[in-house]
Amino acid sequence: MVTATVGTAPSTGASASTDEQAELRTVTRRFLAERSPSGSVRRWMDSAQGHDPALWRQLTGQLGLAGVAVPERFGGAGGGPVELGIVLEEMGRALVPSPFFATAALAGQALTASGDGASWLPAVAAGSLTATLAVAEGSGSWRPADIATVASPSGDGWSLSGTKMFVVDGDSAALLLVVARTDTGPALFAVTGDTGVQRTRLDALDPTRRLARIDLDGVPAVRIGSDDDAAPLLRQVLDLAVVALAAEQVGGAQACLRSAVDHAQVREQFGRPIGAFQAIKHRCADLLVEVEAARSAVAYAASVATDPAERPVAAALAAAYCSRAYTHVAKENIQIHGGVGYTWEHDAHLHLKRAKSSELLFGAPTTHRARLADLVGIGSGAEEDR
Amino acid sequence: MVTATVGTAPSTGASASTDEQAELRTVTRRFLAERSPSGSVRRWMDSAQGHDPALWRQLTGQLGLAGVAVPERFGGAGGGPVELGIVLEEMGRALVPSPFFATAALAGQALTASGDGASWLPAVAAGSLTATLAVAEGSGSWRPADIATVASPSGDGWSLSGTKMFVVDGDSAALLLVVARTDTGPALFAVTGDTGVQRTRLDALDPTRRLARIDLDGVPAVRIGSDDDAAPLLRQVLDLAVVALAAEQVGGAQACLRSAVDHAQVREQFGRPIGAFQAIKHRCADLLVEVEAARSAVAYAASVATDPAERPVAAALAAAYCSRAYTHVAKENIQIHGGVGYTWEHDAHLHLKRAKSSELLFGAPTTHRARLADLVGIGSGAEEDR
Amino acid sequence: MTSTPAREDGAHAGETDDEFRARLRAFFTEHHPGRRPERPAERLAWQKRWLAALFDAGYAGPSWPREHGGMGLGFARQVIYHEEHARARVPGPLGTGVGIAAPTIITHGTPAQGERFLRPMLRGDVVWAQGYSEPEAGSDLAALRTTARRDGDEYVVTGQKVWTSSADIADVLFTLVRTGTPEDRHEGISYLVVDANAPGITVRPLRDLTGDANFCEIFFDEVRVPVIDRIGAENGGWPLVRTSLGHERAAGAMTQAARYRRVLDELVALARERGATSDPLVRDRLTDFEARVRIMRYTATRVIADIIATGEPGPASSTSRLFVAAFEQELHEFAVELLGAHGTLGRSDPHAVQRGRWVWGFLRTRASTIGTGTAEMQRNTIAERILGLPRDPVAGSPRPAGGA
Amino acid sequence: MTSTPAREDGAHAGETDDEFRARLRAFFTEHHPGRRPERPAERLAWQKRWLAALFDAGYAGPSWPREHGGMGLGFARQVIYHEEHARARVPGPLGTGVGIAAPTIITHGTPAQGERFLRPMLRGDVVWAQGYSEPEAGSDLAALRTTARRDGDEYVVTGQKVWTSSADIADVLFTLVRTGTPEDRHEGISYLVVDANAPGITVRPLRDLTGDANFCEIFFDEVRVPVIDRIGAENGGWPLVRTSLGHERAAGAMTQAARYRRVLDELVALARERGATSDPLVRDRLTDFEARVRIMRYTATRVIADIIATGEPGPASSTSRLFVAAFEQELHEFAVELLGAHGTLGRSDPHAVQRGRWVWGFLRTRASTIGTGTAEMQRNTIAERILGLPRDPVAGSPRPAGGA
Repeated sequence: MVTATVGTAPSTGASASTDEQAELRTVTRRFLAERSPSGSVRRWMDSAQGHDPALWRQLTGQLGLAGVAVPERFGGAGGGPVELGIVLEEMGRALVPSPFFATAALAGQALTASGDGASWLPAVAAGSLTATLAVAEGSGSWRPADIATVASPSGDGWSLSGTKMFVVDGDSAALLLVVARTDTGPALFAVTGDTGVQRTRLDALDPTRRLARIDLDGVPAVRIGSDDDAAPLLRQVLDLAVVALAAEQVGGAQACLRSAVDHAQVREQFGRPIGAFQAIKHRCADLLVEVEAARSAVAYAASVATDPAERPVAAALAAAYCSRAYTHVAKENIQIHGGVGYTWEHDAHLHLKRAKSSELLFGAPTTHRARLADLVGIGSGAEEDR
Repeated sequence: MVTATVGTAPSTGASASTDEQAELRTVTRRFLAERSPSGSVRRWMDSAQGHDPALWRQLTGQLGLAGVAVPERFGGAGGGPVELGIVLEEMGRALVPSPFFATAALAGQALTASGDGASWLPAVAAGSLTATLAVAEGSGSWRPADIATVASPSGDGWSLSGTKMFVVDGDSAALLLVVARTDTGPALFAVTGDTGVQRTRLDALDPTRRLARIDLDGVPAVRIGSDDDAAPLLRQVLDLAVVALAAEQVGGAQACLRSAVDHAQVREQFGRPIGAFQAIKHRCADLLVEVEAARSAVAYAASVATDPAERPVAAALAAAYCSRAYTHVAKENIQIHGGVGYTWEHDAHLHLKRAKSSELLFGAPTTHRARLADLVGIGSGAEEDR
Repeated sequence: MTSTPAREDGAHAGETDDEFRARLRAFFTEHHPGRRPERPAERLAWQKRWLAALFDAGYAGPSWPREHGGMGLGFARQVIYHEEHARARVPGPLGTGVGIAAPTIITHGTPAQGERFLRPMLRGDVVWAQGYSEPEAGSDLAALRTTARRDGDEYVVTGQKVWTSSADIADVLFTLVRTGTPEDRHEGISYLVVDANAPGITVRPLRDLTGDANFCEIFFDEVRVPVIDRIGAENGGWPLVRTSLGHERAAGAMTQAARYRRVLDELVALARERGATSDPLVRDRLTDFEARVRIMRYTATRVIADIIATGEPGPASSTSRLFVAAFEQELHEFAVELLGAHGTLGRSDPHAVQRGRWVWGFLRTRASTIGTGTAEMQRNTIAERILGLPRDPVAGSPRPAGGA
Repeated sequence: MTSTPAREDGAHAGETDDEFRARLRAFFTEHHPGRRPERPAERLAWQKRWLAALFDAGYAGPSWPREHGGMGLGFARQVIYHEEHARARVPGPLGTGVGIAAPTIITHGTPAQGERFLRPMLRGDVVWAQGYSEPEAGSDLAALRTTARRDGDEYVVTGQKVWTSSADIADVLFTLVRTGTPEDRHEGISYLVVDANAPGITVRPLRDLTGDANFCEIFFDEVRVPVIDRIGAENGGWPLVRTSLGHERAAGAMTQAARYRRVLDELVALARERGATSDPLVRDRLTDFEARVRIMRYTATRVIADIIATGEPGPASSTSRLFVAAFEQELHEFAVELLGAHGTLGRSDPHAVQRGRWVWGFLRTRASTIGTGTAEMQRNTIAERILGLPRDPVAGSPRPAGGA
């Protein structure tokens, strides 16, 4: 450790991770390794709730993770996208079925970004309120312009009608943040009641993450954020969501590479560990190149996630690159495992399904790439209104 | 050999190569191996003429190859694109600098296709007249619509003015077939004189194939083909040209793979031939997959080259696939050779330059792919007027 | 289509290719067994009825010798047979015996074995399933551990096999077992035919990553197998496994190309339906698949032409498996991407596009580079056998001498 | 940019990072040597003048110890140095001595060797060139054949080296030679410093596939080298070759990322100029390069942050070479395709686009996966050292223990 003998950071934008961050990572990883091993993941993914409520209580209570990125004034730890990314990377590595992503990364970040989350953030930070964000509809698009769900003024508040699809943990989240169109454009709304709300669990490719369809029929709702055009807020929320997801993807990709390497070290064929054969060995090296690049993309995106100028580009880049990387490593992990990797019993397929599903959840990589192109000035402009 | 005991071809479109074709291949390969080894290629590529005139006399005289695809009534062997492809595959394998491609594949096929080649085909078939085809201009485009060279009626014939670029063997070919625009559309013209013709040799990436710029200033010319719209003829000629080139590319790709494998068999590192290491071995296997696919593409394209319905698709496909395959194998050949493959002395770079140059000569692979897309009905239509 | 008189025959001497084709087409049309039943038991009975009818009429086993109930066709006629078979969309053989075990038995079995085993197999009366793979062996097939101890006129077999398809409907298992020591590797392996209902056999469905159970595990616990049911010599089983009948696979390659042609057309239709063909990047990917699916057909054409001309299929018949595997994996993965958010849905969701076939295909095609020899083993084989690169001292491909 | 007081120093105690940066910037600006001369001899003199001025002013060798004339900077200050150096566009060191030989001599040389060799090297008075590669050895560096026979106080060196850059301007060659038997492999190699003008040395330019001669071959014919010019022990040369000074390469990585940023911007400008950015397929490729060139910068940032935080650069500093090599090869190949028919032209043609730089880059970057360790060797190294996969019994990467 030469920390004590070097000077301050040069102007490269490099920011060293703090001791607190390192500690957060260690604690989370250790906790999940112990409390959420593979057997437990499989048991709870098949359960009615879809996750382990006791684990959730520990995560949010003892560890206080639900509030990791919630401002201190709302009872959170006052961290930001970097800290959230650390937790999600570990959750992704362990493939934990949990309301964490929907609650902390989607809803929590949306509430914080809106500047109008005082009513819910304390409960979110405390882990007593699960929440999610509902944007996409039948077409699967996340573009505000494609939203058909309608919000009409009703008494003091609003009334929502429409159908949301692909809502993460939408079957169970207590608080629904819903994007709906008003006369003046799309806006964000909070729904807490059950009246007029019909939740239908979808059969998701990824068994470790619940998706739901939510039909809204004249549902009372509260508008969140100022009355100004909410499009920039929604764009910011989506950027934060994909950066958070990218962190989870990098965790998953690392787990897959680790699994492949572990297997290659012990599995013998022709009298040697298969990892001694260059076909396996070089492929693992190439996967590490990709995983390290993905780590760079997400580390940077998280570190600039509060900078409105840098965030959009870094988020689009991380979303495009990390989702592909995770899927690729997950496929190669199956290939390196051979027959056993093709079985239901081995966890390799759980990662593949998580990877492919995450890749498509907030827009396919091509969508993010097109947005990156537009942002840096080599695009067609077709994605610019996102 | 079970030839004697099997029935006739099933309806798959499969056509077995004939004994004559097998003989043509053997004779050509043997001849070139003896008469045009690497040292000779290098000597003549650096010479003033750019090729070995004695070799040309033997190729065209003794072997009669210039007329391999020329109808018998013009003194040719009466073969077609298949036979031409066999010769070109062998020429490509040996990387022979020769007026053959321009004379037989470009001009010869254009004259034959025009139905109006009686004045020149006997001399082409005899090898006494070298020829080429000039289409592209400053933009490099082969689309008839992009042609600016103008043909104006002049006395009994025509007068051409304009500038042609990237003309294969344009510095030396005795007969120039030039595409120029008339009041009624583009048409094909023959130029044999020197008056008003200025030929400038270009510095070509590929040292084994000469390219030239040709400036035409009121040059007397003869129109070839009927007075009807010449666009279909030009399209056909370009299809025939790319199929011929694809055959040459497959020959080159095979030579590169052979070279890589030969090297991997004898070059030892760490006490073993490098071909025993899977990094090299599996790569060679993958290259063979690609080369075999390219062979299929060109074999089919040559076999249907006289069928106006099948030809365009098969030609576009062969052009797109075979050019990429050749470049890829040429690059990998250098990589497998390591340092020695990076030297000027080794022939690996000659193939890379030939491959890359051939890839771009008649439109980049993306162009051919776009045309394929249009032809099969999944394109934008932008290439359809080609 | 030419009509020169055939110099070899299916069943009718002097018949032309065209006449042969017409006769097949008529038979397939007339006797077509109708729609495939949904329920497994009915489906099995339906397929058995068809196979029996086919056999009884002399239209089964195009490549099999006539003495075993086959048609004894020459190669070109086999191609015609496969074309008409695919065209008619009639069911194929049951189990893996006809394709895999039969060539070995025909080439290496005793006359008595041929007599007992072959006709009932071809007629569909007896269903055969393969037991080669083992969980611990993987690509290193010769590391197998299932042992067969000799006890008088019987072997006593103990061990485990995995990735056996059709084991649930099989009457007979054909297996590789270790009769020598593990150190003997390839030289200590024998080829046994085992009654699937013998005491000591447990068949357990194996759930794969798609969630389906398309394969089984088979456990052998002191299963007694008569020595006369061994094919070939004791410890001489290894060289038998790759026995094939002529160029049967090449003859069926056109069928495969035609199937992928259909799949691609369906994908293009899906893309069009979803408005995705207005995206040039989508069109470019589809064009790439278009080129590859055509090359598949061109390759089949070329291999067939080569066999007809020279008797040899050439290298392309070996490389096409890798070509096809990459194609089908990429095609399905692209299809899922095309679905966008709908690609996150499983098969049973009512919102799933085309009942989830593309997502399922994406999962299933993971096996394309694993099953029946990993892509890595295939590359070894191609590099060593076709290109002549040196064998890895330990991991080189085994070289059993195939029959025919 | 923060301004906490520095706890280590460049030359001035108590100076902040910002003050240090400002001082560097002022020096580089004030003493900038001006335009690079076209003619080789003038260019050499120009560069030597600059290096001497830099050294004399105490601004040479950021990572070198001060006792050898360097600046003795801590890592963060080295990063600042590289940033300002790149920003100022002043010339870098001559030859490969400063980057490659110096760390070995600093770490493993005797005090007398350090005294004799280092300052003149850093000042640019004596140019060093490397002689490791041999035509027969290739990636298997330890198979080298150049022999050094001991004769009293001298070695007698005979053999051939290849791929030596700067050999034409070198005063000194640092080489690996065989002092043991070929069977000793890594254990029979010594590290010698050889006077480039000694009798028996022939330097011959080596023409590479671009047509240029950027490298030389060096022939040694009974060249006598004093034993005191051996670095480290006899037969102990192998472990010395990978010696590095801290994380010097990581400190310079931002510079590399910035260079490729510039190259990509130029490519985008070219595409725009040629109207190609209206093609979505072109835009998609450019976007891919955009993502990768940014990732290069992000990675440099992350590695630097990691070193500052933990003292270790993490795996990304090893993987980035493969990442960069693939990037630069694909970038140039794409650029050539963008040129269309103009991609068929060589550098000297008047119609060549941008004087053929892209075509030349396409050729030159073939070396990116060959030079200084093939991509295959790098994958071996990454797999073994970072991932912990087993060494190939024979082809595993050598494991010399580097200094620092």
